[in-house]
Amino acid sequence: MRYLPLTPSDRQAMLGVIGANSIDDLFVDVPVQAQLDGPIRGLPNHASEMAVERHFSNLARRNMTASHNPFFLGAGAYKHHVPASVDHIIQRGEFLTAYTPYQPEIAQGTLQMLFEFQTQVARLFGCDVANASMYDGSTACWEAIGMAGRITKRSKAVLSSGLHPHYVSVAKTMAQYTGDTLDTALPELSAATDSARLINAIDGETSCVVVQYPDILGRIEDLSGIAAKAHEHGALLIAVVTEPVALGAIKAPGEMGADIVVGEGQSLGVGLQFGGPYVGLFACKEKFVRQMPGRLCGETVDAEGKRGFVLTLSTREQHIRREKATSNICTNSGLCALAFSVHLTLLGEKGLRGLARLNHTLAVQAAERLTKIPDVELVNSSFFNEFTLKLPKEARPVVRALADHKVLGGVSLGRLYPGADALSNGLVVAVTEVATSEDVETFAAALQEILA
Amino acid sequence: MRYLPLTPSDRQAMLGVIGANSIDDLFVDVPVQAQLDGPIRGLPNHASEMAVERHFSNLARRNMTASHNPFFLGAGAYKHHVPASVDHIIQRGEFLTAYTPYQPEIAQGTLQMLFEFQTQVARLFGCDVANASMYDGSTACWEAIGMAGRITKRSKAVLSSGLHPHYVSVAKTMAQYTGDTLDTALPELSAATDSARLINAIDGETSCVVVQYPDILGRIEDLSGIAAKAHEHGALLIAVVTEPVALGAIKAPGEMGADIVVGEGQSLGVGLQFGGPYVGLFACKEKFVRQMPGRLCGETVDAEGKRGFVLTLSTREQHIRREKATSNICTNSGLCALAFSVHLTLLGEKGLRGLARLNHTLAVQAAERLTKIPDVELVNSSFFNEFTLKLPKEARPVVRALADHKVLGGVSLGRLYPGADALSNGLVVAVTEVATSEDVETFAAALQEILA
Amino acid sequence: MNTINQSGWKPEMHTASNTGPATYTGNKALMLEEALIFEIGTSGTTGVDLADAPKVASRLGNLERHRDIGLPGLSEPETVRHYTRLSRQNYAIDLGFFPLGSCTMKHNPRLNEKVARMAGFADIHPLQPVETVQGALAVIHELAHWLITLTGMKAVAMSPKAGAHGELCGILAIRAALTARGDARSVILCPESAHGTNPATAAFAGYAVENIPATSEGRVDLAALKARLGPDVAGVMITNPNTCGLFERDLREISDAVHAAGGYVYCDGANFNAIVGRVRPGDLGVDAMHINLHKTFSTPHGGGGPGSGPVVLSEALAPYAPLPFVDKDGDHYLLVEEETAGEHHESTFGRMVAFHGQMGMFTRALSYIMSHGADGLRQVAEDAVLNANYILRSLEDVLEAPFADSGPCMHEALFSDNGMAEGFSTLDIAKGLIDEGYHPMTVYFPLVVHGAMLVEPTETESKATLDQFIGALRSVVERAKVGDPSLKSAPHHAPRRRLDETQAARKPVLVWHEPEQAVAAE
Amino acid sequence: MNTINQSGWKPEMHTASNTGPATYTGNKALMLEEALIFEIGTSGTTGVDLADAPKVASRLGNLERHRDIGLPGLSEPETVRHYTRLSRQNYAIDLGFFPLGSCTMKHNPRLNEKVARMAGFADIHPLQPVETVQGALAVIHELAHWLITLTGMKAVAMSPKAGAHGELCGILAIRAALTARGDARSVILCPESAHGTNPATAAFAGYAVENIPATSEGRVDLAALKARLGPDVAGVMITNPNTCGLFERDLREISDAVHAAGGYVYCDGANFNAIVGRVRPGDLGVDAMHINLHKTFSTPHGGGGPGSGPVVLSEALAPYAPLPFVDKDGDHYLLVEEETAGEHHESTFGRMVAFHGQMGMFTRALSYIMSHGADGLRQVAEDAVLNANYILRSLEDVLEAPFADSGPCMHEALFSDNGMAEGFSTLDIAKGLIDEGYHPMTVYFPLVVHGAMLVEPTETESKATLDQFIGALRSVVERAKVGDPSLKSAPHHAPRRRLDETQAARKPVLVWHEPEQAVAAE
Ligand SMILES: Cc1ncc(COP(=O)(O)O)c(C=O)c1O
Ligand SMILES: Cc1ncc(COP(=O)(O)O)c(C=O)c1O
Repeated sequence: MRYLPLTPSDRQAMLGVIGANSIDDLFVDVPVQAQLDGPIRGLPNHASEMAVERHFSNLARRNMTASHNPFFLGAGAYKHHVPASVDHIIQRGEFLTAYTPYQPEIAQGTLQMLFEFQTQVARLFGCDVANASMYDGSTACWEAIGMAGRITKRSKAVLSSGLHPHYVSVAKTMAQYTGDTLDTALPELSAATDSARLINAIDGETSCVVVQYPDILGRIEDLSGIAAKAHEHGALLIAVVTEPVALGAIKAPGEMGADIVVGEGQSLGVGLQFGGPYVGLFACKEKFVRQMPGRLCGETVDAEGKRGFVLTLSTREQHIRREKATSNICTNSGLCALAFSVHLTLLGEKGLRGLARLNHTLAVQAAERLTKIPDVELVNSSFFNEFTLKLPKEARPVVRALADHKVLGGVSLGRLYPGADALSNGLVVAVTEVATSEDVETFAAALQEILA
Repeated sequence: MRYLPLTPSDRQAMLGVIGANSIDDLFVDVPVQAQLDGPIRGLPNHASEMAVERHFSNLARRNMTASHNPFFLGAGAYKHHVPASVDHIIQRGEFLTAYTPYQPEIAQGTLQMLFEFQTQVARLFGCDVANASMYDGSTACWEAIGMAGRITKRSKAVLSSGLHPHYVSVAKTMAQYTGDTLDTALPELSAATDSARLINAIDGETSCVVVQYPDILGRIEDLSGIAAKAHEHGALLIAVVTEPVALGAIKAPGEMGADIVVGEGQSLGVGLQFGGPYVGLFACKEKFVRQMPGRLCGETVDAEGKRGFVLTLSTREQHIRREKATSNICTNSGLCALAFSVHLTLLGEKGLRGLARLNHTLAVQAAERLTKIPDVELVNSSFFNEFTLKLPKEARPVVRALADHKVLGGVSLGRLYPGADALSNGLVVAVTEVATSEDVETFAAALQEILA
Repeated sequence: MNTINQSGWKPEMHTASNTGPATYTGNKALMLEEALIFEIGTSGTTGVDLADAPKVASRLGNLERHRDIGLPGLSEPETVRHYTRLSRQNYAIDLGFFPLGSCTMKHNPRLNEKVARMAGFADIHPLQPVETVQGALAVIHELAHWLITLTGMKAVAMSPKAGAHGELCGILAIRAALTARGDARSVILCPESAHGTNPATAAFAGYAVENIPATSEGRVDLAALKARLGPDVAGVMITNPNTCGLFERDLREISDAVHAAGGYVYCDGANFNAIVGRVRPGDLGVDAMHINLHKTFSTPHGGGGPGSGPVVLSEALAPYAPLPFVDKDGDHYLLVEEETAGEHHESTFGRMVAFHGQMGMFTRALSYIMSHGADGLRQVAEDAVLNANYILRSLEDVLEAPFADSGPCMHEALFSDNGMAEGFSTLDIAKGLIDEGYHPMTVYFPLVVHGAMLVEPTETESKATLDQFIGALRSVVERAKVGDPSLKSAPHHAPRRRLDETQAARKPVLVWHEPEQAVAAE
Repeated sequence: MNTINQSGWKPEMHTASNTGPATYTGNKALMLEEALIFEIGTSGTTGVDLADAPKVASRLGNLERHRDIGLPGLSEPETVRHYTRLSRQNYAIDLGFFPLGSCTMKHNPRLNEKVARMAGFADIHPLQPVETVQGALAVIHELAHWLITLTGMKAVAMSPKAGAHGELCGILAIRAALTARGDARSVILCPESAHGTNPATAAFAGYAVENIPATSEGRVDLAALKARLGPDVAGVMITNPNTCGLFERDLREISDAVHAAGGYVYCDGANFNAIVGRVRPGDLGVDAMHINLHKTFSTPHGGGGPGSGPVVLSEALAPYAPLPFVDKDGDHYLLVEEETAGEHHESTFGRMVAFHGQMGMFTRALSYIMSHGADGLRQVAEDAVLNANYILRSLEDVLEAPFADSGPCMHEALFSDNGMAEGFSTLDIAKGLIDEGYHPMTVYFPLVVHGAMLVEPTETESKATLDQFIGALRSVVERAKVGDPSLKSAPHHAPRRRLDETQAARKPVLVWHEPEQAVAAE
């Protein structure tokens, strides 16, 4: 077997040193009834690299890819062009095959990268500090709700109806067990968000308000009013960003008063990958740092006085604090954080702002083109690179029909909110720099044909 | 421009240090008439990474690939499965973006690899020593003829009719200028080679005999008789190996008396790449080492007595010896040599022999299957993984028709020997481990249909 | 023993090495210092070219950004160099032996990286119509089949994102099962030697955590455990093989007792590598177990993730598995999400993540599993255990091995630092190993052993590597025993000397700040 | 100047660095010793799994191999580690500044690596029917169009495999043109400062090589050259910009004179990077020039190749271009090989390689060229020249720059080692730079300058990198001027100290041999 270096004679010699007659001697502590007498039946034996690769390329060919078809899906995961150098860097064995940096003297590469990542995330979100990553946006979101509970010692969270429905589901699942109560609502197919509802719901019991920015329908609104009301009642504002590229064009949530800003980092560096691995972003005000979940990398000096980096404040974490930890998270999303950070370093201020401008422009043009189709209406008054169309019929079958036309034409609200009839004609369309004008034309033509 | 780090203000500051007003001041030595006044007209300006990548993927899609179709081409370039780790290793920046190892203290990685490569090649070919690579098999072949001329101080080379016709062309091209005479012939569509012709042609004027093993039709023959006759007349035997995998199953040319063994290393590690870059292999007897072309890596020690490696015997080379050098070669094929060496290290003795066995077996089975087609005959009595079929009609159009059936079905002798009518029904078929039995079936069915 | 190192020359222990002068740049030949992107980049530089954006009327709802973000950009050459230099300050499996106990740092095959990057997997959106992602769903389904079969369980929840997330999934399933039968229990039992994620998870899910006592041989104290069981105990969390590297002989009996008392058995499967193909946890009465695909099934650890923690479930817990999951109907793969769950799976405890879990890890793990096959995986366990026992028995004369008499170890060998010179401890040994070219073993875990050193070699190491490591560790331990002061200040050859962790925690600097302007020109 | 290095701490020049003890393994933390595959592998180990070969009757003509080849195998984990460790003993552009004059070590974009690996290019056979490789032929044709247009020439031969091979192509074309007109000339003129491949090539093609004198300012002596021209001179080989880093101002006049005398002008285009987009060699009367795609157009140098050396040709030489080449007929690409050449191209001088040249380099180079475009390429030349002049002018106060008064330099700055302390020379400066974290410049070339140091920064280096390098070189030169003995024994921090090249050449050991059996147990 190509991955196993021991030769039969090595094994024999080693058993000799151990003083065992056979490998079975080393498994004596396994009760006899539980010992398997040979390879598990019904499963194939080892396969050559070529055979395995073929199996996968046959399966891969059964999927319709974002790069070979006009593509307009978003709703929490975005396709952007990732420079080839990003993938090159994350494949360096020294990054790819390292563990969590427990021995800082020989992990400065990972540690410095995390320090840079934390700084980038904090600046992008307009916060003081950020951690070294969470699993993804949805788990970052519920960790933020939990953290707000710890800080405020309250248990009522008010969730915007514009929060991604899967994030809401995750929060609801957790709330079943943590005793939090969640105030939630379904969105409406309108340009207005439910910020009035949120502001009304905030009271002295409220631990936090959770608002997505831009929201699930692509709408953008100023969070300052919500922040003010929350702060007035001692509650926290948690902002959720599922498309960080937007922050190259619009204000950072931190600027508008958010206390904790979490997000999904997938859209920079990471790629679509059918939903994972992604990278949860987590930032907050400095004063809350000791309540943060997850790893933190900090600056220090070595015995010669040279600057260096270490994991720090680990008294918050499970391996030190055990049942009193701020989270149970251990392995997080280090390599995706690296990909995010490399992509953002390549972009820089100038590139991110240019990319955001380009996305917005293309989205505006696409919205104009698609609403030329009879009976197709634009729901949004504001948006970044994603907007919601109201179709004259149920959107979910339309999306399937578009796929038959080889167009991946957005996410139907029927998929996101099954059973919510009022939403079922809604289609969320994302337009990034990868969409050419021919792609938009193909999409529009197919949509028009399907709707006719 | 993403690859250019200087900012406009850097440029200004640097011009200041230099004492120039503008960049044009640095080009004052260019005669005014030859100065271009701006970007060359008629050429596009810079393009984003995404745009460039799209351009190439559109072009790539216009090619029919070896991995997605039944594939049976050989004739000097072979498709083998290359383990993914080979490509990973050659993409390490430290190998990929290093120069020739002129500063050995910081190039031990490349140097040790070359030393290992030289040893592997020498052993595979049954020779004492090998160099650090040539451009490809064809240039290695003519460099060997030139070397034989220098050693024997004679100028008549006898070339087997089984030598790859492109290698013959290259040698003929060079012979026009070096004053060598070449005794060549066309092959015949028969199981017998022209070794009798070769043995007859050797005389006291002969510098060398050049024999390909296995030859262009896939035939294998014992070289000892030719070696004996050559040595008797003070001539050298040069063996040419275009499919090194064969040497996992058959005797090494060195074992049979070859003085110089050259070859094409493409089939291990390198891949098809439409013909290049490939890697020329070059090995010989120890006594000829000072007449060898190309770089040589040798063992030595450092100032602390530690083993290390350096480029050596450079007094043979152009940068020292200039017009008296053994060759003009400078840049060679280092990274392909690395790929070759890594692949061979992964295989090892056991793997190479197993791979050779598998290739031979599959070829024997394919030959049996294909000769079941009416009027299709096997030319060879011996072969390794490649054999020649005699079709009932001209093979070249058959190959094109096979491509229309999505089968890449071998190389016609009409393509290799245009105008040689006696050969035009010949089809050279290579069968490696990548050919499945379904592939062979598809090929056989299509061939039968086309011939019907 | 007179081991010479592999490169053919014999190092002379008493010659001081390389004492070259300090350099102008601070670099040392190939070991290069590298500043932060904030120190070398500028906001006007970019390593990305973009098509021009045509002018359109903005629809940004008057929220245009005016303030600078403060993101430095680097050109592509600077970027590649920055990260290449950083990478070279890391140790990694690709470089050498990385025997971090409990972490299963095995070789990461590059085939798996290639497979995961096929456009058909890497470039599909999680919300595409299921008809357009049949191949991806097939991968998830095939991997699920392997995991279920290898563990002898009933079902598997694929969406958890790492081991700890898997633990949470399992505990939530237990809680859902109890809730379903109207049985509100409040306690989870857990051994002191457990990984920190176990108690943290139980607490996160709303349980009180209580300790399970251990026997002197390093295993769960069956009698004490039985005595503690009762109507308040929701379940136990047991690690098997446990974090002392031992197989929990009594697990079947523990399971039976827990079940009899109305509780459930969670097994931490982080150490599954030691038994894969030789033992099926289902045969031991386990109700839920996470599998760290980034350990047993070799998806790369990436300097701290991403991982993937599918949870296999018993018949009793399967109905509570989270959404979404993949099902198969004839030749067609389905994705069971909220809308369809009603019919198929009404008792689900909910959703753990936005999408379908770590697809990029599923492809890698399945590629690894298919490459090994049933026979190869069994060999994996055997070689992993053989390597660990070889280390244990080769070093027990110089290092105290507290459970050396408890039977063979499984995948890892545990030592303590008893017997070192005054003032010398595990930390010094670890730092000494760094100079020798190794990543140290796991240190100070499990907590039950003084100065624990937990050495997990894995099956992808050769005997020659183990022999050299044994020699090196022996030499470092000897220095610790005689109190060699140079060991106290190790590492000497790494990019940094020992780092001041206290200072880091006292006044945390977690992000970069522009340095204060220098007071005047120097 | 008080440059502090970029990492924010100021190195103290007078503290000795890191003097840690030698290690048991010989490793130094991340700098790992690695033995040869022959020392660590075995003939029974393999890192490749193969399908079983069914038994068939052998058809090997009784030539079955019986003797062992002697090839060691390594498992995949050992293989990856072996080469990873080796790689870490190399310097490379990805690590830092690599100002090797005449070699144009610029950034190698990873986009190009990705493009070259697309199956449509990487996985096609050179002898496939042309209908099945239209996209590949399009790449060759597009690249050819760029090269012809950028140089202002008539045609391009794409098949040469590197610069020296391109030189041969050009000289053979000259010889073919002369032969075609029945004019047997015997001499090629070539400056002493030329790269060794120039005279070697001319000799290989059967010419006698004679020297062209240079002026004191480092350029071709026009008058002397003119005086030498005559009916025996087949042509001249001129490098422009030349290897002293200067533009050959008189090239147009030289060309006219050579043409008038019936000869041809070969231009060594290795240094085209300095003028691409600003000057077209065709406008200077050049008849043939090779372009090192692995220099100007950034295909990676790979530790010694592969390269690619297309040769652009003037109207006069185009008819003699070698086979095969790509042509276009409407939308259809043709491959002109031996069989079809008759009609189209009867005067070809023949064939230089088995197939069509370095396809894998063509894709990379075209990707690079398209990325830059006409505007970007012009900027490349300007920035490359700017960087070189910045180095020249920043160091001419400490290093003798023999041609500093000959006008601005082009892509590279040339210094001599005059003025160092007794016994100190270019070699010591080079080795000192290694410790500082740089790859040294080209040394002792061109031959016309004493202890030449040829510094080519290229355009992909930032000003900060140049500033640090200037500071470091200044510091090393100062040590060479005062005769610092620690410089004489540099490098101190590299994987090896200075290597004994004399011993290597005296009794060459070019392959590994099993060591003699040790006489007895120690
Ligand atoms: C025994 C044990 N349990 C649980 C975990 C947690 O797994 P993860 O890091 O994947 O969340 C670990 C990992 O370090 C472990 O070693
Ligand atoms: C000036 C000059 N000419 C020719 C060459 C030879 O080019 P290659 O190495 O590609 O054969 C070189 C390369 O080093 C060079 O610098």
